[in-house]
Amino acid sequence: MSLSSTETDPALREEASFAVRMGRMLLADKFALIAALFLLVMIVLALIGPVWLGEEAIKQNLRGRNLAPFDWSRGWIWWMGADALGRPLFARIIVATQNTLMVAAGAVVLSAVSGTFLGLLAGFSSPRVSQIIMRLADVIMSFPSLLIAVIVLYLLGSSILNLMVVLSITRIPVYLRTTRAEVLEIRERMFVQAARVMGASGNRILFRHILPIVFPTLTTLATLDFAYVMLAESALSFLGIGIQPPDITWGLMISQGRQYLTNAWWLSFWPGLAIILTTLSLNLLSNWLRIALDPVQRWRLEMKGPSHG
Amino acid sequence: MTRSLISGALIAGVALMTALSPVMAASGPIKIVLPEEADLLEPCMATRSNIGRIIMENVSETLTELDVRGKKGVMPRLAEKWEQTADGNWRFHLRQGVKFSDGSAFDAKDVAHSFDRVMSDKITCESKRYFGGMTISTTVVDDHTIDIKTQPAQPILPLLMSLVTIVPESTPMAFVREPVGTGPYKLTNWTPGQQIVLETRDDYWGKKPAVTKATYLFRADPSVRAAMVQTGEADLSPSISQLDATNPKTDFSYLDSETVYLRIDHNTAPLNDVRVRKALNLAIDRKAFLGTLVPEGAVLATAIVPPTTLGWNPGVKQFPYDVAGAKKLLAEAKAAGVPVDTPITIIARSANFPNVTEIMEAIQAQLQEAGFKIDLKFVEVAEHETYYSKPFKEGRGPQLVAAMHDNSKGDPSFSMFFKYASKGTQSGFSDPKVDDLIQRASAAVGDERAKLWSQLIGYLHDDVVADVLLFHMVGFARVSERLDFKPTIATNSMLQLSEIGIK
Amino acid sequence: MLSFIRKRSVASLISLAGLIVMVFFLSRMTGDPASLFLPVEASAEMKQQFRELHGLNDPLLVQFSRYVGDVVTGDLGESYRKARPALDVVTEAFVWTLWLAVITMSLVTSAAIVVGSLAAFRSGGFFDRTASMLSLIGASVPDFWLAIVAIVVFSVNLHWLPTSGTGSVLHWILPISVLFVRPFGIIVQVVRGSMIGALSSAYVKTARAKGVRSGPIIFIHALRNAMLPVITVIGDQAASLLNGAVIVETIFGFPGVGKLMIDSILQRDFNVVLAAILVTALAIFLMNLLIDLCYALLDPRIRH
Amino acid sequence: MAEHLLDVRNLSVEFHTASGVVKAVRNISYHLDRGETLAILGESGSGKSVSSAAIMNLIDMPPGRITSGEIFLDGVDLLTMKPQDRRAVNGKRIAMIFQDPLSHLNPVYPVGWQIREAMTAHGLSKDAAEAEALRLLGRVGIPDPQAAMDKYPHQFSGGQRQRVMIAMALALRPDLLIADEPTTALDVTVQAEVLALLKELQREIGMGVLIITHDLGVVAEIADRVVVMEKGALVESGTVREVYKNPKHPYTRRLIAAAPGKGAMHEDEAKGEMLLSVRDVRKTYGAFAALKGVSFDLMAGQTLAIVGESGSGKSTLARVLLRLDEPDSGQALWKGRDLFQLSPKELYRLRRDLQMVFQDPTQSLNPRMTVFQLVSEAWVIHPDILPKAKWRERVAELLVQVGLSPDHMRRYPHQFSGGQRQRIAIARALALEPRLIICDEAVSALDVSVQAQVIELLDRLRKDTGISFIFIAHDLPVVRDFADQVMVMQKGEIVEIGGVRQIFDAPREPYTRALLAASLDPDPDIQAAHRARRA
Repeated sequence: MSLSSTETDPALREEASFAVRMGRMLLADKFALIAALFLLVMIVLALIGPVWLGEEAIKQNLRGRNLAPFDWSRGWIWWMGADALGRPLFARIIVATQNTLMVAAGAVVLSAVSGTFLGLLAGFSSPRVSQIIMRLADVIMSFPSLLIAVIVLYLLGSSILNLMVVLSITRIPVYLRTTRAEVLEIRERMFVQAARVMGASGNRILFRHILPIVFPTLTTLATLDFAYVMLAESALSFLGIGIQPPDITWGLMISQGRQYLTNAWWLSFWPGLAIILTTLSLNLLSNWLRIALDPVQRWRLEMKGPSHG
Repeated sequence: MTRSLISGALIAGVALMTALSPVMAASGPIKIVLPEEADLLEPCMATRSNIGRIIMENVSETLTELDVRGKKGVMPRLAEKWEQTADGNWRFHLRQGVKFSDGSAFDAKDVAHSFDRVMSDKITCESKRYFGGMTISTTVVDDHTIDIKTQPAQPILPLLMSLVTIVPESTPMAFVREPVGTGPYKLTNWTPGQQIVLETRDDYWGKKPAVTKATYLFRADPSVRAAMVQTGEADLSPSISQLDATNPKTDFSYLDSETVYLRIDHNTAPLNDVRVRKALNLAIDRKAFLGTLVPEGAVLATAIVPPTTLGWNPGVKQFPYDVAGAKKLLAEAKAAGVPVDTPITIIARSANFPNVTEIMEAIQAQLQEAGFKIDLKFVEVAEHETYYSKPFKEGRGPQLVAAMHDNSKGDPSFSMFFKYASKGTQSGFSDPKVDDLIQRASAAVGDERAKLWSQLIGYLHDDVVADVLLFHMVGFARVSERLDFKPTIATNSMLQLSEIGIK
Repeated sequence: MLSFIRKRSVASLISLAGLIVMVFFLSRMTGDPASLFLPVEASAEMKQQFRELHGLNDPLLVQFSRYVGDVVTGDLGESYRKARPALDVVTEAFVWTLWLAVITMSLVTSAAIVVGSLAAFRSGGFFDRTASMLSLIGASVPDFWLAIVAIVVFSVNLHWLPTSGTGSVLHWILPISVLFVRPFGIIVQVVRGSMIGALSSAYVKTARAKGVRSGPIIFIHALRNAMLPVITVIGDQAASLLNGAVIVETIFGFPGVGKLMIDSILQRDFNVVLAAILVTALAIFLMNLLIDLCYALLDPRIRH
Repeated sequence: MAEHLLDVRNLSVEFHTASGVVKAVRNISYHLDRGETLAILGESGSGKSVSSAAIMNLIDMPPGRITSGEIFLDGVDLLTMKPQDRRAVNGKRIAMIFQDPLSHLNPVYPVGWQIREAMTAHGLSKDAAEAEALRLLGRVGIPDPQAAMDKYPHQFSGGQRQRVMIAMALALRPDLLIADEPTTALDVTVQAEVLALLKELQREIGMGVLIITHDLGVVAEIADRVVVMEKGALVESGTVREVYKNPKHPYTRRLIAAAPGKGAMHEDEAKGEMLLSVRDVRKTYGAFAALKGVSFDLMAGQTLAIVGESGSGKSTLARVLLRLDEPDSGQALWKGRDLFQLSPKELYRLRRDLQMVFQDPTQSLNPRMTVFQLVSEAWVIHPDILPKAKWRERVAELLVQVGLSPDHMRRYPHQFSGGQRQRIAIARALALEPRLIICDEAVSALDVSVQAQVIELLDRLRKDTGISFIFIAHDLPVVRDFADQVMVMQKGEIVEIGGVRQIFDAPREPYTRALLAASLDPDPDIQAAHRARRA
């Protein structure tokens, strides 16, 4: 019929699936690619580490303490040297990966979920409720995280789970504020109005229309936060109110190696390096995400990618 | 490698001392860096190490003082002499012509007031704890004579007097921030968080010390403290990490009167069984720690008090490292129906002493080697206290509390009651014979006293197997080469500037 | 503006009140100051006496009402450990932290803005890539690790700088440089991002059409618009510094409020903890007002 | 041949985008002399703005790249100039004004400062620039220039902002002024004024004007010659008159044919039953009274056009009727029930009968949903309309009905063109089988040709389904071929309401006449007549 329009298909180009496009964009950014691979390795190590090297990591040998790194006579597991109890650092770092990443991941998930939920609530509900939530956020914000740590760990005892709780509490406001701000903006958008005109319920609008739009921002934020939480965790361990031995995290390893820094630098150097590389990768990845998920800046990546048109 | 250096340090150190000490004594200011700041400078709190280190015998003096360098025992300080009267009380004859740093003259009334302050319930003076369980009254005989009556009689009162700092009568019944004392130094500057400065005063009764001015700095990090002496930012750091003690010219190790042990809670199975307690002791390879996680110079402990203490019992031999024996004992206990498989928790305090983490992890490993089920739990100081002292939590599992006890006072009475008497706040058991011995020993004097104490020590170690005694620790001091100073067992709690010479 | 300030003040006052209540009760659930102040050998009587002296035996609500009563009269109570007014203790420490924060942040801000802007101007260029990489690394390094390494390198090995403490100007260099790194890394990235946005905006196009030079385009047209999000981040960073750079302060023996905070928390010196929180929270509130003021100064649309 | 002021030769520009390289313009050539006005006419995506961007050196490279051609200004090739010389040309010899002055003026500096900068950037002293800026503001007709100097862009109305832009552009009396869609965002009356001002100033300065537009009316009003562009190619050029009277290229013909306001007007049909009767609706936002008592009736199957300029309250009226905003007072009887009193539950039921199509389909469609999800959402919300099994087939129907193909279902909005998106939006509205659809500026964001098609579609739907429409627009010609009733609004009040013929042929109110006069006719002759009448 005459109507099936003159403006035909140039605009209607077929588009590769989301995954494929992300893949292309990842290839386009060398740094991000390396970062992603590195993190992948870390995750794998976190999964298999304890099974693989759990034994070696706790086998003590007071004779071979503070063994220097790159001493190939002792076998590959010793290449990073040994700690104050003669345990191979390499094994310990690998085993610690699990706790370190688990704590961080747990904390990020906890804070992201609860923060986002509260944010949606604050952004979409009555001004009063919103006010209450925001005040709550302020309180948490100005609540010294160390105090939270001491309180929670004193009352609930120090365990990996509780540490997650501690770290997540302090991060909730970040997600809360971001989400709320976004919601306030998005709820005025046309397609939300359109949904209202169709008679969509509040929940439907919130979760079907608003949340998906906020999501990219949150993912980027979470990636960045993962790095932050890792640092926070290590800081807590450093002050002696984080994870406690015999559990190990990289942060704890640093603080244990600290006193040897002048005469056995490797004790805290390797875990320090592990933290830096991981956080760096996360930062790189989140930067890449920020661009990749932003339709306005995306071309920067897609241009470099294998052009297909 | 560290090992050889340390011993080197000792030898060289000693040589240095003997060689150089008598030579022409210069004088001048010095800087001392300490691990934690004194949050108070209250004389009656001087028995707390971080305070005592600064003011004890420097600003505030005591009637008597304990000779920690030689074997002289209790020596006169503000009291010239003292005697025990027939009724078991004590009369002290005070030094004359002594002035407080505020100019007022020192006399018996000041002593009386000092005592009232310590005992007062308007302030919580720490020194009070040494007089627990006794009532004390003072009678001023004349300006320079004072009688001190204790109920019950207190044979070691002269020693106790080395813990009571004398303040002028005018001192209020509240914590003071500017301590006034009769000592060779007076406080001239205190900038919280930064520094405390002591300077000599001209009207001191005794001989003028070489150090004219001492500036105290505070750094939490041991390697930083060591570095500061190395870089000349400080002249003396009484406690540095063993690892940094690598320079024989400047670094000295010293027995620091701290004793590390695992307090056993006898009230819960399986720890209520002596075989199990023995097994614990046999399963730990104490020697392996020496020169590795614990400094070379450390001494394996057979008592909770250091060897320099009255009544220390050389006859008591520490348990050998005997895993087989431990296993055997466990088997026996098990056969006798003792639930030896119940997991036992070691509770330790993070940053309690150097390498605490590693040491505890090692001990855990060794005990597990012998067939124990051991959990390890690190807690911060406040929480540790709740495990260490009574009242103990109800329904707790079997626990070993790792702790460090300090007794540099030369007499076991400061330890035994608290750690072993049925009523002792950190005592993990109750044994009538122990109670009896403690009571009699505290009342006795002279050789009798010594005999009873060593009897107790032996009984606790061999028969009761009261706890797992580990080490008498050594500390390390870094002393700038321009100083002439050798740390003593008391250095932790008292650092007499007058004993420091300058080359 | 005034009404705005009033609204804000009320809001923060509410938050502050909530904060105090929570801290007061929660902290008192974490153990007994007496047993920390007195040695383990101290008798039960002595501990009892200590608690009496500091009114720690009364029921919590009584203690709380007493505390509130004192606070409204401007008395924040006494430090158990230091036997002096908690407020004095805190203000003493806070001055140091304040200086540290102010100096660090002003350095960070100025440096980050210049670097970030230039990186954004030639985004993708060599300078951009190096700057971004460095800033990322900066944002990734654990500060305590950096602090220790810095001491070992610059003080112990090179003898360039004093290890720690206060006094001369030299003493400030290490702490400030260590504190500098992370915020710098973060802010540079924000500046860069926001500047890329601003530089691609319509009004910059207009400026180019007018034939304005690159310099003014970056630092006059784009920067002022790009600053808004940046200021927010600067605020957050400054706030975390005001809360006290605990670790750096501890390692460098810097008598700041962060170190004081952690010490008092571990020693259960409740009054000091509360006072410290009050003071810092207040400071942060004031700083946020300042931030909002900056918004208004930068952007007329907010003013009207 | 004689040297032209501006001479663009075989210019080609391409952009690297996600979907590979896009050739934005393919070797186009045109020229322009002093005192002359050349219009570049084209729809979105035609690349009409690219060449001007190239002239101003405003193309970001990357992603852009100039692959061929020269641009001569008085015989000097701009593309081969040294950067600093190039910069000296911008603003001094060539100046530019843009669509949407709000975003093109720096929001954080006073307009006085910004105008001054245009001169100081080229070496004028601060004071001289100050004085000149003041004069210019007066010249372009900004009231109280002295005060205006220190005001910020957001404090002006759209028209005034464009005047400020013009003042800024003409500060250095350039030889060439490029105006990119200078009046698109403006109300018709304002548009007329601004165009008039441009003409005036051109005469005064004697500059050449290159005007870029999608609107035949604007061309007819202001241009001497016109070049038509389609998909990056230059398809036709000539004097405005000859191009309009006998267009050679089919695209040009289609464009001219699509221009609204020449088809047959509806007769006033016999009234059906009353559908909606609005009485004295009032709404104020703070101090601003958006609606000051509006009343009208709407019959079933009838199309009511509401026409008014920005601030007339027409959109507010729509929002109020849909209960997106709550009115302060008044009532709207829908089948006897007052809309404004409905309980949430009743309202939910009402939603089925009462739907809306929004101005900008790009924003009114959730970018994260496929076409299928978008359309079928209606039935997720109102499950009783259609069993899930039938959804797919019904969506296909609807898509065909609005002139899209069923296999578009799986796609996302951003894969469609503006017009197609609006069709999707309409399909979504139809999914609920409503009685009344309110179209808020539903076509004003679309290209002329597309506009025509969408309107045609709506009109057909009305005939087929008997749905009533309330059609909101800011421009009269658009509604001419489509409305039964026309209601002219101004400042929250109804100026005039009547049958479409009466409004267009015999407008009673002066404001209506003004609107009619201001709206531009694509025919240059008619337009010339208009001008004559106005002058």
